Amino acid sequence: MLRRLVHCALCWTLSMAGVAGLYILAGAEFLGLAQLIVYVGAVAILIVFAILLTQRRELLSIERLTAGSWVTGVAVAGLVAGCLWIGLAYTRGLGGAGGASGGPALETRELGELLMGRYVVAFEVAGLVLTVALIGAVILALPFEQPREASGRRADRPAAGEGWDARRQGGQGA
Amino acid sequence: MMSWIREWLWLIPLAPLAAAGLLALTPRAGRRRAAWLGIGSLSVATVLSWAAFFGAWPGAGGAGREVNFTWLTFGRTPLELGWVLDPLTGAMLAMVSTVALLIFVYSLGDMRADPNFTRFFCFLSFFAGSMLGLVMANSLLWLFMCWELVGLASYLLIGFWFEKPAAAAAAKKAFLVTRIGDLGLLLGLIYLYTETGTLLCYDEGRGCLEAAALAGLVERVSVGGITVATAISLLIFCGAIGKSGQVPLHVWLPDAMEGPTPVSALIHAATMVAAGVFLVARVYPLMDADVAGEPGLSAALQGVAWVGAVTAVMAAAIAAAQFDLKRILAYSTVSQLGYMMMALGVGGYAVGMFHLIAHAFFKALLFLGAGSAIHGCHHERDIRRMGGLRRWMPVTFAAHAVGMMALAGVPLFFCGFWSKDGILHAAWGWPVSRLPFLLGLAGVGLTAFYMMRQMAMVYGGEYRGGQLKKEIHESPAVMRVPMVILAVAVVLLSVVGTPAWPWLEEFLEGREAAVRAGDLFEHETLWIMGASALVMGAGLVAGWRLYGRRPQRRADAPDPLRMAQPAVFSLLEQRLRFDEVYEATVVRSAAWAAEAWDWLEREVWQGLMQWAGYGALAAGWLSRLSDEYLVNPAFDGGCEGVRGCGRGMSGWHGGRLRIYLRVVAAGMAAMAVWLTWG
Amino acid sequence: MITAHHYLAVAAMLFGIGLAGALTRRNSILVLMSIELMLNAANLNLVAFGRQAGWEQGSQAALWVMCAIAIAAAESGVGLALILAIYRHRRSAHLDESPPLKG
Amino acid sequence: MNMEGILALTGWGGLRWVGPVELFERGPVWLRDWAVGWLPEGAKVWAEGLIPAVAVLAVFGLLFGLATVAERKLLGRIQNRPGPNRVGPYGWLQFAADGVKMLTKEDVVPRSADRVLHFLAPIVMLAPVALSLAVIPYGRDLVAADPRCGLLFFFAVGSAAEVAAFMAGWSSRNKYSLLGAMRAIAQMISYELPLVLSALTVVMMAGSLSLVEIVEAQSGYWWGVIPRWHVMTPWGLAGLLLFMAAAAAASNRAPFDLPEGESEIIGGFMTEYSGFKYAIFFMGEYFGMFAVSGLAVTLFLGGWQAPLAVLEAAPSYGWFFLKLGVMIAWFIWVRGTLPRLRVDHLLNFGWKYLLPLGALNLLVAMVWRGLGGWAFPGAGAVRWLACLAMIGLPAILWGRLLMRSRGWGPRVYRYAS
Repeated sequence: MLRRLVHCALCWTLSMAGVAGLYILAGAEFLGLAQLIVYVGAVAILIVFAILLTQRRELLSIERLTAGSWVTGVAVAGLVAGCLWIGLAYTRGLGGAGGASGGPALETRELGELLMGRYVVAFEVAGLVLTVALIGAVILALPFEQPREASGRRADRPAAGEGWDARRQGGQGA
Repeated sequence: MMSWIREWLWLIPLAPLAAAGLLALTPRAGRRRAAWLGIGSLSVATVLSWAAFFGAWPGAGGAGREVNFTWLTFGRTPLELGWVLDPLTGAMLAMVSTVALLIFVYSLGDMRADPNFTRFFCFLSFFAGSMLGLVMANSLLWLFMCWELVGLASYLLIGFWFEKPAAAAAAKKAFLVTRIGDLGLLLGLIYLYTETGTLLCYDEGRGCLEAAALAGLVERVSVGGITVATAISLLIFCGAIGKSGQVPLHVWLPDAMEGPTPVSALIHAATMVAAGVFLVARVYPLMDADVAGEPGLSAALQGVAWVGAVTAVMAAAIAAAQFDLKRILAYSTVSQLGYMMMALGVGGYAVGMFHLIAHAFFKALLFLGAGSAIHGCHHERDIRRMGGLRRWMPVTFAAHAVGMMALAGVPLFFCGFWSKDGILHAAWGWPVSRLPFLLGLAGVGLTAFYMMRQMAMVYGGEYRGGQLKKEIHESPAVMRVPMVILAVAVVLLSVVGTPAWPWLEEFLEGREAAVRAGDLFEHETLWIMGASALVMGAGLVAGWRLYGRRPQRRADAPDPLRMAQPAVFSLLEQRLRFDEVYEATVVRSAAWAAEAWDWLEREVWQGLMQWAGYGALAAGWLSRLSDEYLVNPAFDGGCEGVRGCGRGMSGWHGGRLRIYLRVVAAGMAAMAVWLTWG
Repeated sequence: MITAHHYLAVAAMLFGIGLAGALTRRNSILVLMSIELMLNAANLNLVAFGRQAGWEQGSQAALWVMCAIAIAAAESGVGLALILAIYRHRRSAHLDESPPLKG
Repeated sequence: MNMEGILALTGWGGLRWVGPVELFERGPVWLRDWAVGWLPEGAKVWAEGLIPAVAVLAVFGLLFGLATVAERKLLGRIQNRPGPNRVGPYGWLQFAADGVKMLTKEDVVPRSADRVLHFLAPIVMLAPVALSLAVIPYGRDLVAADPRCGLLFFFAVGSAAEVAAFMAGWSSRNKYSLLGAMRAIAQMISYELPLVLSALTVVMMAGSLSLVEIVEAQSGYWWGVIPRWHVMTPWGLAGLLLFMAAAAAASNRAPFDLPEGESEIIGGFMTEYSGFKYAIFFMGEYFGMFAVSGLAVTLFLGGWQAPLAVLEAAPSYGWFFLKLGVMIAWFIWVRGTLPRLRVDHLLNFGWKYLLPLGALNLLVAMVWRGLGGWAFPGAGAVRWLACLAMIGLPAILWGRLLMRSRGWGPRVYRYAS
């Protein structure tokens, strides 16, 4: 078991790269490289940044698990994985010729035509979601600013999260 | 080589129209930008127009002169628009853009002091762009749209000085009178569309001006025993009558002189009035369809010829008794338009167009000269208060004189002579009647007479205007240069239309021209040339004897002609009382109808509306009641129920993320188990 | 020879690991990482089936993987921003200490 | 032996007379085929991959050494001093001496460092960069690997460098290292976007992600003289400028070398590295520079294509390395000329200037393609100028606007007054 969160994150990155490798092995080169760019290039960096920004020094290592959560968690996960495994074991007809690693590869052009043609709505929606997520993430991660005298425009806007804080305290008081 | 211009022809009207759009957004102070935009865009259009002109050269273009495209689709019916580049369009484009460009440059000087300079150029560009669009139209619908845009632009420009009541009234009059003709045109187009199912002129054999459609139109018979083709032609000709100021709808044209001089020049030379003649020329195959083979025999064209001939001589007579410098020219325009119509009517299609182009140049020149004189005399327009200007304004005088000689038809060196001679020749050959020829000949004499009168009173003799004598000045170079260019063009243009080398006619008919010097000396040609020169000379001499030999000394001295023929003169001075007659009949009856409707509105409809209102109020009251006692309680109850449900459901939520996660996982597990064993 | 079975088996394991992580860990970043693992397991399945169908027929699978990757990127971005925001208030990124979502 | 040709081995067993042009052009390929031919059947597959890899690493290793010396000499020339001139002829062997020094230095690892990551970081830095060199076509048929998504591969493996920077910075347990790593990552991420955007323009116009095909798309000449390189189009020109600006930042080169700004944070994420590990970082950085320069050459400057038809006699890889040399010289020149930016200026420049312009450039490329149908005389010039205006005017105006609104401007140096 890895004790350090950063190691976890890096190993996670490695496993994402491994998944990308599996994609490429399956002939989906474009997908694999996209996975690499997104997960290794962006999400992994986000995660390590989040780790660096949120973990106090003593928390950089992971807490020990309580027995209860350990048992329930692993049990449920094992159950689900086991069910999947069993289902997989009883499935026939997946090892055919199409499954050979030498099969036809994914044509990037075809994928692009699908994205820009029949599924253009899905593509646009994905773009919209990304944009909204970008803006949302920026707004969420903006540092809370106390009202300053210097900038009048900022002062009349309630700082992000202020209302939430107040409500929380009110809830505790009640 | 030049076939690209056919695809890009739309740029020609677009350039001025775009400039107009930009100018509409330009602030008042942007005078320099306005001038640059207006003149620059029109220069682009001019260059392209000349390219189009050469592109329309016989044998230059490839197959297919027209470019059509679908504009709108109603159900399964496509509405197609398009443009065409044939010799007619090419020549008109070159003429309109060139003349308009010179007038634009001229207006730089003429309108220099006007505070609304920017607006003026905006409208001017709009005007020129609309006309260029009209000329290239292949679809009669497009033509009609541009036609109306031209009408709108003329309204805006005639009423440019709308603070002057006379200008506002003139604009309104021009707009309304031409609308009367346009109604006929619109009806004609609708009729044409119902009969042929297309408004495209040329569409590879399917257009409404092509043989297949025309044959159908000639066969069917309309109201009153005339063929459909004739009926449509006459309706379309109504539009031309209105736009080109033919009798009886000519009354707006002289009044249109209230606009700035460049506008008058533009309206009279290049754009507005030419549109009517152009329309007739454009639908000439339809007009002519009735009697195949020999041109000028169909019922429609006979009508055109008679209207033209009457207009030609009547307007010339009126012009002889006017005192407003620009108004004389206006009636002269009406008269010349009559000549063009007459030419078209008697079958001289190419000659009529030649006269249109020639007239555009020399009438523009005359207007610019008149404007220059007016400009120099501090906006004095009454020729009785002018006189002797040749001393102060030599260039204007020379240019004006060239224009005058071209208009009067001084032989050999001026295009007006050749074009008018061609018209007379065509009229002589008309088998229906010789009367138009005689009327035309009379018109020639009258034209020479009133032009001589004008020249003598404006440039000859002594200045009669009073105090302002010292301040009379020649116009600036920016006004002089366009005049000189036009004067040179007027002389040069005479080369391409002589019977010896009728280049323009052959061009319009799509043939290569050849020099046939012998035609010049045919008996008939020589005879008519001699006759017209003789009549013209008589007119000039009469004018000189009455006005030139003993110039008047004072502004309020009576007119020599009035002394000779007081009754005729006063009738002519009052423009044959057309306006008064219209006032007594059309306007009066319209006012009466308006009053009748007013009474109906007040007494009948209002009461009905009031009762309808009460009914609506009652319905509203009922509706409110049902809302308050029926809908609202039901809705509130529903909301309360939903809220209660929500409150109950929210009890399920602990608000702990980890617990949620576990619930999700448990659900997932359950689902996996069910899918595996279930 | 590697068949779709192998892919699906790997995906099942990946999913199990992710699920276990998501259930047992209290650190929100770790939970997020685990969820990403599960998501990737699903994507892996899609890719396996796409290959099984032959990519000419299965390119729609790739399309959905692309969309899923895009959504995952958006999700992780917002998620981490949320963690950051919560951390600023609570000085903690632990789920148990996160603010109750109950209004 | 006559002047027309020499006897050459063309692949395994093939012997024929070839001209010098063909010899130089095909030589490397023949050499590889000949070497592979000796091997048993099972090993051939591996050798076909390994031999180019070794060749690329050898060539670029040597280039790395020469580039360090060249950089120091050029910088010296710019700063009016001689630069290294002791070891070897004109100091050109300085890199060997440096290498020996680096290798023999003690490898210091801080006591509280995360030893594993500290050890792995330089490797993770160098390996992807070296991998990205594999997809660049160095000459006609001279490419180590030609995947169908070559460009994507380049950027995908390049993204591992960010992880490496983080590993180096975090594992050193040194606040300067960590700050340097954060800066480096922020900068790499910010500038990867304009980099990818400008490359995307080329992808869009060439219609392929394969770098080999992109180079082939640039073959031929307009009117027989102007090469059809993308840089000869307005969007290509703008794209190259954007690409080079972003590339300088993405490879942490001056004036964007904030991650190792020695005046502020000692050596950035490399502070705690010494000896051989440091050398590897150094090498990774140079390889990165070579890789983006090579990519710029491939995307915009026609790759290995000759600038004139008559010059096609020279071997194609010669042209490639000539252009690469020009690019490297450009990097060095910029480093010697421009002062280092401030962090906020750097990020502003990337997000507010390069990124919008990159997006606009994409649009301009579309317009360029849309206007391809113009056929009237002078259409080419009009199209060129129109597209140039579309990208050039916004670039100037937007730059001015930013300068004015932010008070950015040419630096004013105030001396003691």
